[in-house]
Amino acid sequence: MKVTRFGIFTVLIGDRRADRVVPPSRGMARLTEFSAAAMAFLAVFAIALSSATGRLADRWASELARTATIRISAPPGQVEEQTRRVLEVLATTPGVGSARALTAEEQRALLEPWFGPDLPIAALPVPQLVEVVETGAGFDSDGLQLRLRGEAPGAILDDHTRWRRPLVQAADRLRWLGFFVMGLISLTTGAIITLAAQAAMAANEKVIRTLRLVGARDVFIARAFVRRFTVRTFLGACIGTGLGVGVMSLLPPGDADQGFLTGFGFSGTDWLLPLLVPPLAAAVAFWSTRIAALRRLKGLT
Amino acid sequence: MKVTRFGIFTVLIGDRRADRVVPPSRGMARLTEFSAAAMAFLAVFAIALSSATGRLADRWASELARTATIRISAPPGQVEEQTRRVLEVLATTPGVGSARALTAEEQRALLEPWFGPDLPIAALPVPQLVEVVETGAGFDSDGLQLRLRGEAPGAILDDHTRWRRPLVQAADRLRWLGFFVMGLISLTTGAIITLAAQAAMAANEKVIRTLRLVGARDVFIARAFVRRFTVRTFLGACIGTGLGVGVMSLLPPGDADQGFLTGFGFSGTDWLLPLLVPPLAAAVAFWSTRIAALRRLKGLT
Amino acid sequence: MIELEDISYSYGKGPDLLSGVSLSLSPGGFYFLTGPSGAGKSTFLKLCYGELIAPKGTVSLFGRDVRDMTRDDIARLRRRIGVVHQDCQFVDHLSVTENIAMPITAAGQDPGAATRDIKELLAWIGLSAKADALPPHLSGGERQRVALARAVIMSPDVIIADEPTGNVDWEMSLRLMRLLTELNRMGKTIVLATHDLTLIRTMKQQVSARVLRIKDSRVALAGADL
Amino acid sequence: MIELEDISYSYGKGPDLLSGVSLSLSPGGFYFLTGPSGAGKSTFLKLCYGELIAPKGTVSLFGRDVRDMTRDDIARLRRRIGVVHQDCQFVDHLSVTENIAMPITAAGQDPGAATRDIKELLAWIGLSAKADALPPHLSGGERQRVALARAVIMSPDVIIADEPTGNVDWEMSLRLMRLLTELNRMGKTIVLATHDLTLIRTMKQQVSARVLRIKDSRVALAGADL
Ligand SMILES: Nc1ncnc2c1ncn2[C@@H]1O[C@H](COP(=O)(O)OP(=O)(O)OP(=O)(O)O)[C@@H](O)[C@H]1O
Ligand SMILES: Nc1ncnc2c1ncn2[C@@H]1O[C@H](COP(=O)(O)OP(=O)(O)OP(=O)(O)O)[C@@H](O)[C@H]1O
Ligand SMILES: [Mg+2]
Ligand SMILES: [Mg+2]
Repeated sequence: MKVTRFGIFTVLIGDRRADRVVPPSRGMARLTEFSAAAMAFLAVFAIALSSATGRLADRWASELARTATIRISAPPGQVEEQTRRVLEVLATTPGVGSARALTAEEQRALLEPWFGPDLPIAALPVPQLVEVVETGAGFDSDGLQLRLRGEAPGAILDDHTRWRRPLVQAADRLRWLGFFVMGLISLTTGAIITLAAQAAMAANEKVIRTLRLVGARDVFIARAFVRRFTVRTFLGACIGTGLGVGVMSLLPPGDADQGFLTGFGFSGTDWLLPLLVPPLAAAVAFWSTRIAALRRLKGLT
Repeated sequence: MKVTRFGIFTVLIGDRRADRVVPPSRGMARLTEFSAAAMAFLAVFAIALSSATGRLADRWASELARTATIRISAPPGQVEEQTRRVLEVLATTPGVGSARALTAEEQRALLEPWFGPDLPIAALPVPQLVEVVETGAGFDSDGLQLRLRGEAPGAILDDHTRWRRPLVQAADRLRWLGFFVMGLISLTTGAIITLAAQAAMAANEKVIRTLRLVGARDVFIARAFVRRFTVRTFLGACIGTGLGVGVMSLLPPGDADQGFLTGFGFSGTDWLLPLLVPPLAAAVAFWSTRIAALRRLKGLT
Repeated sequence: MIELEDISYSYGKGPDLLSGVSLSLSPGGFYFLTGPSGAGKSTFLKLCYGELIAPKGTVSLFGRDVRDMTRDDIARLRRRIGVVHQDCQFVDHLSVTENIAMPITAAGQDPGAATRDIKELLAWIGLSAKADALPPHLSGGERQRVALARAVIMSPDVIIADEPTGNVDWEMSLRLMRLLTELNRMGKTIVLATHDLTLIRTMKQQVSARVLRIKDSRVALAGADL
Repeated sequence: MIELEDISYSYGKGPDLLSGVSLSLSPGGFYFLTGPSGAGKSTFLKLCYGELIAPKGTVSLFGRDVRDMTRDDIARLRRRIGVVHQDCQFVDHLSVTENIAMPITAAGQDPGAATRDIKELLAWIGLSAKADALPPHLSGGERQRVALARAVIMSPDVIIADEPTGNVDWEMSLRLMRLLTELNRMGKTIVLATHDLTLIRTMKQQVSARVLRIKDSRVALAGADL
C-alpha cells in the first residue's frame, strides 16, 4: 500500500498528461478558487487587526501603564523634606522601578492648559508631584499609601495603573482575538478545500476507476488531483490577498499619534505579512487534497 | 418553461418521497454544513464587532466630541466682565449649540487632582472656564478665536474637537468595517452555497436525467435539491451561530466605563441579532439553490 | 399515436443522421427498429419520446406537436410512454424496487399501491432476490431487466425499448419478449430497437410485428428480405 | 498465465456466486465464457484481472499470487492485461483518441508514438470519423468498439472482454472477432464473456476456442452440447 512520495515541487512543475485526466469541472474549480479568495481576503483583515492591535498594546504597555503619581501638598517649608522622605520610602518599596520628583518646568507644562503660560508657579501652593514607574510585577498600592501616610502626611498616591491596566489587558485580548480569527480562517480554508477535494474525488469516481482499470498507479491519479487543487487554491488566495491588500491601502493612512482606531492597517514591514497567505493556503490545499485522494484511492482496486 | 411556484414553506414542510431521490452525498452535505457553520461563526463575530463599535462611536460622539473650552485669564476685576462678553460672542456664533461658564465647584473638581481638595480657589488667579457645545455642523474655530481676541483679550479657545474628531471618525470607520465584513461574509456564504449547489447538481446529472426520463416535473426535482440544501445550510448556520454565541459569552463581560476594547461583545438586546443569522443563511441557500437548479434543468429535456 | 413528418436530425454540425423521415406508428402496433450500430436507432427513439427535438419537421405525440409543449407537458407525456434507455439510467442510491416505482413517485402518486405489481414483475424477470439491491450492484443483464420493469410498471400506452436484450441470454430474451407481447395484446404500442435479427425473426412468427430499418439516414419498412 | 485454485466468491453476505473453482488458462488460448445473466461471468473476469480479490483460494496472474501484490503491482499488472469492462468505462471529457491512448499515458509513456496504431484501429472498427468525439456522444455500439480498441492498443499478453458485442450488429461483431483472432494468432490469450451462442458457434469453426460455462456456481468446460 506504499505510494511513491511526491512533493510540492513535482506538483508545481506538473505533468501535462496526468493533468488532462482530471475533468475540468467548472463548478468545483470556481468553488475552490472562490473559497480560497474569500478566505485570503478575510485573512488579510485579520492580520491587519492583530498587527494594529499588537502595536497598540505595545505602546500602551510602555507609555501609559506602570506609572503612578504621588502628590505632596504641604506648607511651603515642608515640601522638600517630605519629598525626600517619599523618595526614600519608594526606594525601599518592592515593585517600584524608579521614582523622581518633577521639576518646576515639568509641573508648569502640566498646568499650562489650566492657567496659561504666565502662571507664577513659585508663588502658588502647587503640590510637588513625584512620578513612580512600576516594575513588571507592580506594587501594592494600599500598602504604599499607608507607609506614605506615616512618613509624609501630605503625600497622596494617585495610582493611574488602576484604570490603565484594563486597557492594556483589553488590547492584548484583542490581539489574541486577531490570532484566533486567523486560526479560524486557516482551519475553515483547510476544511473547505478538504471537503471540496473529497467531493471532487467522489464526483470523479468514474474517472478514477477507469484510470485504475487501464493500469494507472495511485500516485499518477493523486498527483493530477492534488496539482489541480493546489494550483486553484494558490490562484484564488493570490486574488483574495491582492484584493484585501488593495482595500487596506485604500483606507486613509493611520496617524500613529491618534491611537489604535485610525491606525488600523499595516505599517512598515507588516505589509509583507499578507505575502505569506497564498503559499500557506496552497500548502493547506496540497496536504488536504493529498490525504483525501490517497484515502479514497485505497477504497478502489 | 413556467414552473409552478414553490415557497420556503413547502421547502420546510418537505416531501419525503421527493427527498429520497437526491443522493445523500456525504461530501457535499458536509461541505455545505461546514461552510454555513464557519460563515455563521464569523458573522457572529462581525456582528459583535460592529455592534460594539457602534456603541463606542455613539458614546464618543455624544460625550467627547462637540465640546470645546474657553479659558479666560484676566486680572480679578475683569474676569466677570470678559466672561459675559465671551458668552455674548458665543451666543451669536454659528455652530455653537450652547455655552456656559463653569461654577467655582466644577472648577475645583477639575483641579482637585492637582492641588488636593483644600485649594482656596477664590484666592488663586484661576482662570474662568467656559464650556462650549458644538452643533452638528461645528463652528469655525479660527474665526471664533479672532472674534474672542477682540472682545475679551484674556480668552483662549481650547478646541478639543480638533483631536477628538478623528477618534469619532475612526470609530465610525470601524463600524463600517464591521458592516463591510458582514456583507462580505454574506456574499461569501451565498457564493459558496451557490457553487456547492451547482456542483451538486452537476454531480447528480444522472439522477436528474433519470427523473426526467420517467416523467418527473422540474418542480419535483428542484424542490428536492432546494430542500436538501436549505435544510443543511440552516442546520450548519445554527451550529455556527451557537458556537459563536457560546464563545462570545465566554469572553469576560465588558465594563461599559472602560471603553471599546473591554466592551467587545454583545450587550442587552444585541444578543438577539445573531438569531437572524440562520434564517438569513437559509434564505440565501434557498434562492441560490433554486436558481442553480432551475437553470440546470432547463439544459436537459 | 407517434407521427413524424419530414423529420431531419443531426447532432451539432454533423451530417444529417436522419433526413426526410415521415412515419406514423399506429396504436397497438408492435414495431422492431433495426440497423447497423451508429445508424441512428437511439436517436430515432429519442425523437419519439421528446428527449430530442428535431429542428426540421414535426413530431406529434398523442396528437400534439412536441415543439408546442412546455417542459411540464413533456414530463406528463413521459408518464404515458415507458422508456428503456440504452444505458439503463437508474437512481443509484435507491433500491431496485424503488427504482421500478420511480415513474409512480414522479407522477406524484403513492408507490405503495403498486407493491404487488412490482413483486409480480420481479418474479417474471427472475429478480425476486434482488428487490432490495442497489442498481450498481446488479449484473449488466439484470440492469436491463429492471429497466424494462420500470418502463412497464405504469402500464403506459407506448413502450419504447432501446436494445433491452443486449446483455441477457436467449431464454431471458424470450421471457422479456413474452412480457411485451402480452402488453401488446392489451393494446399497448411497442417500439423496440435491436440489432439481433434472430430475435426479430423468432418474434415475427408470434406477433404481427413490423420491422423498420434505418439505412442511409432513411427509415423504411423491411419486407421479407430480413 | 491465469491460474485459479479453489476459488470461492460472494458479494457481501450473499450466497456463494462461485465456489471451489479451479482453473488454469494457458497462454495463447482463446476462451469463451458463457452462462445465464447473473451467473457470475463478470465476477469471474474481475477475479482474473485483480479488480476483485477472492477471500478463499488463490488467483495467480503471470505466476504471482494477487494477494501478495501491492496496489502499484496491480497497476503494473493491468498494463499486461487489456480489459473491456461490461460498462465500457471512459474518461468522459477526453476524446476517443485520448481514451484509446489512456493505457499508454497511464504507463507513463508518450501516447504520441501510438498515433498511427490508433488510426489503424479506428479504421478497422469503423470509427475514423469519431476520433475526436467525446465518449458520451457515441452510440452504445460505438462505445463498445472504442473500449475494445483501448484494451488492445498496448498489445497486452492477455485480453479480457466482457460482452464486447452486446450492442453491435452481426457484421461488426464478426469484424471485432477477426481482430481478436488475429491477436490470438500472435500469441495473446483471449478471454471473452458473451451470452451470444450463435457467435460462439460461428467462432469455434475458425479458431480452436474453448468454451467455459458458468452454472450453479461452478465453471466447467462445455463440450459438444453447446
Ligand atoms: N449527443 C451526441 N452528440 C453527437 N453525436 C452523437 C450524439 N449521440 C449520438 N451521436 C452520434 O450519432 C450517431 C447515431 O447514434 P445512435 O446512438 O442513434 O446510434 P444507434 O443506431 O443507436 O447505434 P447503436 O446500435 O450502436 O446503439 C452515432 O454516430 C453517434 O456517434
Ligand atoms: N458489487 C456487487 N455487490 C453485490 N452483488 C453483486 C455485485 N456485482 C454483482 N453482483 C451480483 O452477483 C451476481 C453475478 O453478477 P455478474 O455481474 O458477475 O453476472 P454476469 O454473469 O456478468 O451477468 P450478465 O450476463 O447479466 O452481465 C448477480 O446476481 C449480481 O446481482
Ligand atoms: Mg443505440
Ligand atoms: Mg456481466
